[in-house]
Amino acid sequence: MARIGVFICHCGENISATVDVVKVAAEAARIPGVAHSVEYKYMCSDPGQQLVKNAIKEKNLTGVVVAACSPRMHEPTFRRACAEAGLNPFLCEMANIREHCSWVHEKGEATTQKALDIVRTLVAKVKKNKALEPIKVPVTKTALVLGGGIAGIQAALDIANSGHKVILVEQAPSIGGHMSQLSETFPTLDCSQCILTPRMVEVAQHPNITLHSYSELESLDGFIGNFKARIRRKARGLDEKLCTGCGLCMQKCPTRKIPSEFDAGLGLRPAIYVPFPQAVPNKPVIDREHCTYYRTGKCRLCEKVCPTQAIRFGQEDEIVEAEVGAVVVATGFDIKHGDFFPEYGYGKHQDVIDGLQFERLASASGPTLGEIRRPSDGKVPETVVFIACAGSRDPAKGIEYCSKICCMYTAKHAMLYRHKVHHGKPYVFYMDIRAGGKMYEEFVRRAMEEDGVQYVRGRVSRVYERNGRLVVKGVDTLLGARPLEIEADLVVLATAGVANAGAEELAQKLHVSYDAHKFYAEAHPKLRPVETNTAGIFLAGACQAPKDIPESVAQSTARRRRFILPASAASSARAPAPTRPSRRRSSAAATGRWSRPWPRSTRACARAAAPAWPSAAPNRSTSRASPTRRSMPRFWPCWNEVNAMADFNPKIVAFVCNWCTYAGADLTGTSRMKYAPQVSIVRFPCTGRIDFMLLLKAFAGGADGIIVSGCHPNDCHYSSGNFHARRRWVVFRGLMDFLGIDVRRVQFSWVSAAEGAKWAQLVNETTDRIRRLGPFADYQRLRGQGVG
Amino acid sequence: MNSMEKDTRLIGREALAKLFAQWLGEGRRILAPKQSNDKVDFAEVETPGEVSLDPVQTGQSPKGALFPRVEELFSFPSRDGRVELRERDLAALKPTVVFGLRPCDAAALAALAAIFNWDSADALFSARLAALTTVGVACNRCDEYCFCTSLGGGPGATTGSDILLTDMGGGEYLAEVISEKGRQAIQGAGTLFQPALGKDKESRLARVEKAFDLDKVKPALEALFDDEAFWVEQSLRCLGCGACAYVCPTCACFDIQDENGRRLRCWDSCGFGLFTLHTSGHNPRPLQSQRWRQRLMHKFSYMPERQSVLGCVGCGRCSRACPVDMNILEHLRAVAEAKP
Amino acid sequence: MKTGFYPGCSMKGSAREYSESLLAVARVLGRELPEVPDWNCCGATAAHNLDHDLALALPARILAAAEKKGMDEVLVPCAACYSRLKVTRHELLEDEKLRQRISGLVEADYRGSAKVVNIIEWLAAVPDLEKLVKKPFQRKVACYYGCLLVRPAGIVEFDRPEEPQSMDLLMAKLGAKPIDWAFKTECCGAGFSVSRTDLVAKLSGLILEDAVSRGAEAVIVACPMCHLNLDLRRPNIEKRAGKKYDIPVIYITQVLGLAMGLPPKKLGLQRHKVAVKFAPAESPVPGVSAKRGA
Amino acid sequence: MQALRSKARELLATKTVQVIIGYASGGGGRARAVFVREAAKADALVFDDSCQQNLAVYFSKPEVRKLGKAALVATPAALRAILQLAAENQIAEGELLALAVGGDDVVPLATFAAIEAHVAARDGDWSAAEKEELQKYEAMGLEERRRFWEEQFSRCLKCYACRAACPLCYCTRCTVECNQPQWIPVPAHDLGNLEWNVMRAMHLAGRCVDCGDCGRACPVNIPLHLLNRRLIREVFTVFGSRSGRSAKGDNALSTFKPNDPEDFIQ
Repeated sequence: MARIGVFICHCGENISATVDVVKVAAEAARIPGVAHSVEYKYMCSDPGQQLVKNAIKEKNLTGVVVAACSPRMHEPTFRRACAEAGLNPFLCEMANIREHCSWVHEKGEATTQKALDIVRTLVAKVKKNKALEPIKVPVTKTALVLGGGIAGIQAALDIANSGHKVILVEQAPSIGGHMSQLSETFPTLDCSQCILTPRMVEVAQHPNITLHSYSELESLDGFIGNFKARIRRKARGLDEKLCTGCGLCMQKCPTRKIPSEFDAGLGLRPAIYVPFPQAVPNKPVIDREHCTYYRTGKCRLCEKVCPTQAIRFGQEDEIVEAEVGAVVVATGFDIKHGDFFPEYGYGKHQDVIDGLQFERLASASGPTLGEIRRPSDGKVPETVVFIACAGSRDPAKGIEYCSKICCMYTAKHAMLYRHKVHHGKPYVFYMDIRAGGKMYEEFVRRAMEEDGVQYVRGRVSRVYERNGRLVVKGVDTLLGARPLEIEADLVVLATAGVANAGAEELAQKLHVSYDAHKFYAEAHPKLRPVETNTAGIFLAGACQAPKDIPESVAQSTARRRRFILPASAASSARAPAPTRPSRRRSSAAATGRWSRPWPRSTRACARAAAPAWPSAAPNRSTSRASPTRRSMPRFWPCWNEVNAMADFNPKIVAFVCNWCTYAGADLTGTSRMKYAPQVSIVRFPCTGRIDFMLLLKAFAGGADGIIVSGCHPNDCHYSSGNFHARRRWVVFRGLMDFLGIDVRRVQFSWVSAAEGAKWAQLVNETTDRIRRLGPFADYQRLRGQGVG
Repeated sequence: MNSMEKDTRLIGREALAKLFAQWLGEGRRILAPKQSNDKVDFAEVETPGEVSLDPVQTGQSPKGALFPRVEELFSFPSRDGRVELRERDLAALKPTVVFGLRPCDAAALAALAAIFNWDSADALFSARLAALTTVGVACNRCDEYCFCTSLGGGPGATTGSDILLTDMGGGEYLAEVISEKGRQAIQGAGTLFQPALGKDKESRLARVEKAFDLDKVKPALEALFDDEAFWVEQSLRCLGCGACAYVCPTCACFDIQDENGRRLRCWDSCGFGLFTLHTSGHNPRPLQSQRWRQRLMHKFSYMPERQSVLGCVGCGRCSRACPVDMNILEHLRAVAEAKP
Repeated sequence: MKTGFYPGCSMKGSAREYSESLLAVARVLGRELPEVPDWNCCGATAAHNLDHDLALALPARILAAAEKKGMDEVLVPCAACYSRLKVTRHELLEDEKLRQRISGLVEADYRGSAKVVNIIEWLAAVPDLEKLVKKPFQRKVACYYGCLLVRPAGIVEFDRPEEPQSMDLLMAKLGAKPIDWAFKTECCGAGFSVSRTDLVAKLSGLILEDAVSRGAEAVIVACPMCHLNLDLRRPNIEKRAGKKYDIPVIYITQVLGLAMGLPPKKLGLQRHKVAVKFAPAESPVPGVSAKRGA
Repeated sequence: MQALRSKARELLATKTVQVIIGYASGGGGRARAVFVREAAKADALVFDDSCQQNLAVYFSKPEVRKLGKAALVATPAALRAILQLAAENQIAEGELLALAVGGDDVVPLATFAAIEAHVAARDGDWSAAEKEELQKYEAMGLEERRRFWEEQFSRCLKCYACRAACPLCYCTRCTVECNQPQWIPVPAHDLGNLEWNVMRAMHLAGRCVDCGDCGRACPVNIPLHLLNRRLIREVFTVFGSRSGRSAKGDNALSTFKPNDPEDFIQ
């Protein structure tokens, strides 16, 4: 006989303000199998956890339901507490009555009833839960670091110095990233390359680090401790072992007028090149798009001059396979380019440049050797206008966030300009100064007070060229909001920091989630800021959000600790999260096809309709019976009573995937958006696991409408579960319609973790639609019909 | 019965309609062969006009009147953790007249009762049986699947019927009132009947030839039990569905299921592979050939031995329903003639 | 596709030539432009400064009338009218309660099926417009969009609000060379057209100065207000600037008409304050005197 | 028929195969499956319009497999079933010989490639009558259709003849037999019958080879093949694939395309 303990949390007033927690606790005590039911102000606090622990021991509990916040928040907390009290942690479940109830519904009886329903559901689930043991997974003690910028370099060195192997993959010909392009760094104004290049060399020489520059991740399969990476080493056009890096080829290359990526387009480079003199590795690549030989079939000058005969024109991309235990994603960021600011003439006037271009102008290794000269005519600019927040914090441009680094680097730019052009007049247009950080505010003050940088609080409406000068039209909001026109020689835009162009594609290869701006999402913004939702994949640096150097470095070092913990053990422990019912397990799962040829595998046809579990599922663990399926029947009886109420309040069941829609619904709660309380959320690992039969079960159990929602295409945590689900839905809808079931009763949707508003809208719209369709009595009547 | 005189009368079609009305008036429901879509099966009727006696046999047997496809044995609703046990209200079972069942189907009632009341009486079954009156109709036609005569029955046999009607042509039925229940069913309806005046049903009955010697079947089966090759050969085309068992008037295998606080008894079939699957995973009858053997053995060996009644009445329904044309008559012939 | 035409007050008065040229061009294009039945004032600019309900009710009545007539879209050549109709449509469709209230006020139900299009959208949707060009308009032109055609971006959802291109593309189709200039969407001062003519002179003067300094031979407009300020207020502009500008200001439809080879008079070119000197020589445009004569 | 018999005699005499799975005359004008193992008994074989059963179903019967390598008298539907079973790794190349029948001719098809070619050459659309049958139900209103199926399913006995007769229902343990928890109700009540029939249709979606044996096998005459037909059309029109045409490749529902239609997804 089950002895379940139910612990209802007030969450201060977060829950108790809208849910009658005392009543929920009292009602929960009457649920069959519940041996103990209490409420408490802060269940996650020490005394709260102690309540749980004491009850487990005193009441001899066989299961625990904590009705509080989302399991994505505190499930680990309470499971740990249960384990400490001697209860198997997997016999503890969270009833999400905060994000999915108290925060999204108005105060009232319906909300309290819903909280009670959620508790009931989880009690039913816990009763069926089995004690599970963590799964031991042998660990490959090698880390894969993607991205060779400062964050990747730091992560690689930290892990390598701890005695583990590292594979560092950088897509550019050299590591170094954006930091290698910088002139000086704030707030100390020390030389960026001086602090970076020694670390680059250290990477190249470290015995534990294998560097693949000019390479990209092709695919990643497997799971924590046991990833298999395929890395594409793009053809450099030369034999790296033979090349000494003498540079003769670069000197002789006849195609020399190619805009240099390293100099942000301000300098030129030949077709065979290293991005910059201190490049690591110091081996050139042939730019096949511009190389005369590849374009015309003639030239091969580099081949002739190469003293070691290292040039290989016919070289092809090479795929390297590697087994790794963990992955650090440090792919960095980009800044907004192109015709994003037509009003500022960016991309039209040569003398309207972005921050990175200014870095190259100010850099001693840059195209002007550190002299500030404007691109159009090489003159030293007398007046320079810096425009902060070019794109950032601008919803009209689609970028609501603050790019964080611009206030500081703009102050630095203005300062550097004054240091180099003493009579120059720098202006900075800004919205606010955000200089939170050690010595940051002081740094900005110095720019204003010591270096005479004119700070103008206001936005620039337009930059246009007149008589060879740039007219900056803006407004000074502090001096009576007067329109202001400044004639400048150079305009520097602190354009918004954005995710890399390939960020989305890479996220899909890695099965990590990302936000609306394609920045990678952390497992928890506060408590697990360096991990992704996919175990064994960590984040570092600005691929997560714009970050400055100290922050990137600090985070990279943190990552090392996260990595070393599992890596130092012979095996890592994985939560035995049930993802597939045991009977579906067969050799078929590994191949996506069923075993051949005789005897027949079990339930092969069921797998055809609920297809083979994706083999690449990173979180796949050994099988356990599906808990959601088991908890279904006990869920329904309470509904029928509610259904009998005079006003028709449709009962809606939402089957959602854990990774996207459940998190999206959490966000709805966190954002305090309201929606109809008639919906009950059932969490699944993936839409690919939502058997069509569950939908019928829900109808039979009293549901009037159903929502099925998961990750958008390409975003599936298991790579293709939603694609498979989508096909089944098409077929299922066809069948439902043919059987005379109104397909409008089932709403399919994609709601990502970032779409809290969409979730609320989806629930409200579906509720309205089902209300119009009325109760699904035709179906509910079938229950019990046909028994003699 | 012995002390009773043979009670034979005549009843016309219109009078039959009045009899139906009387039964309904007495609170009985009437189940009779009724055309629905392309099938004739037992269903509730109110007038003889709805009854279809054209086919040799109904698709399904009338056993559902005593042993429904799914029936509730008792229920155990729970509330606030307390479970209440509710017996089935046997008094609420509606008195039923099964009209138009063939003599073979009527004979099958004895086989069903023998199983349900074998070691202990099944209360629900017995209550249904007590409330049941059977008004049989003798066969004036038969088909190639019929073999009642080989099993001791016949197209005009009265066993199991409370009243047996024989269509004498011209809208007139010869009615033999066989049992006390039959007498009660026509109580107060004496004016609806006319004297039989020595009319004899025999000329109206179908000719069902004897196909094999029943006495040989049981010993032959027992001798063949271990002859695997024989059974494999016999059942090669059998696909192991439950159609034969579900249309059979005597098959009584059932499964027990608990569902939403109700204990349900539902039909099952020994032809299914899972029928004998043990919890351990062992299956004593893993092959279809063994299950086919079981089907014949049970009907022609075990039941005569244990319940002193044959488990088959020769209605031929299983042969008609079989998707792969397994013909039980052929198989019995083969058994009777086999030389092990 | 049934297109209705909402002229508004300007097209019937100060901007007659805009209307004339539009209808002349539409005839060549074979497009019928029936007026929205029983149309009323769009409310610009007074209503939305004073009464929000009135500002929505006036355009709502127009839109409801168009919808009732089965019009799929309403062509609104005047940029101010366009703005009012477009904003009203947006607000009503965003807020069902508001829509019902306003529908009640005007006793006509607008459900949103009649859309609002401006002149550029309408012309851009004409397939193979360049094939109708008989006399390419080979001039350097400054396309002036003004403030209302492309703003507010979230509501009109038409072209880029800061650096619009649609009129430039249209001009290029007609053979013109649109210049790159900085005043495409700068204010002409229309809000002060009556109260502070000095400001109009200053702001419109800056526009002309930039266009002229970049070699434009004509300013192309799609708004009667813009035209009024840049053309009719030319003496004020010249007085304030202390210099003469003879750059003409031409409606987009007039340019199209000229390119199609329509006679200038049919396009109302004679009604301009500033003469269009390069109009076809065979029918000289009288300029000032003609305007007065009209 | 003579060609078939002489081919069968030859195959058995030369020991190319050990058994011919074919049709013989049965009761009531019906044909029945026969398993001919001696050349002398080949005259039992018949082929005419009454031979409708999809004999490929016998490939999943252990007793039949034990007889040795088989030649199968194969209707077009049976050929499709063989290909589908091959695609699902249930039959290996060379394990059987198909004797494609039609008219008086018999065409031995030894390889999957040969079967694929044979099927492709004769593949066609449904007949007008078949289309009409489906359209008749689709033309009904939603409520009328619901009532139609409710009545049909209320007669279902759960005898699983539809499953037994289906060549693609070869699982050793069907979902209905998974009982911890009981997923599909065992009792043949209305809800249990609906869920069973929905499950059967869904599990055959993208796999059904359209032989119609499920409907023919039903002892209470439920037109079960219509459910499969409806989904065959759905799978073909939406995903462009038809089962039973190739011995390789994934079923429509065990694969996907990233750009599959999703206009119904909000």
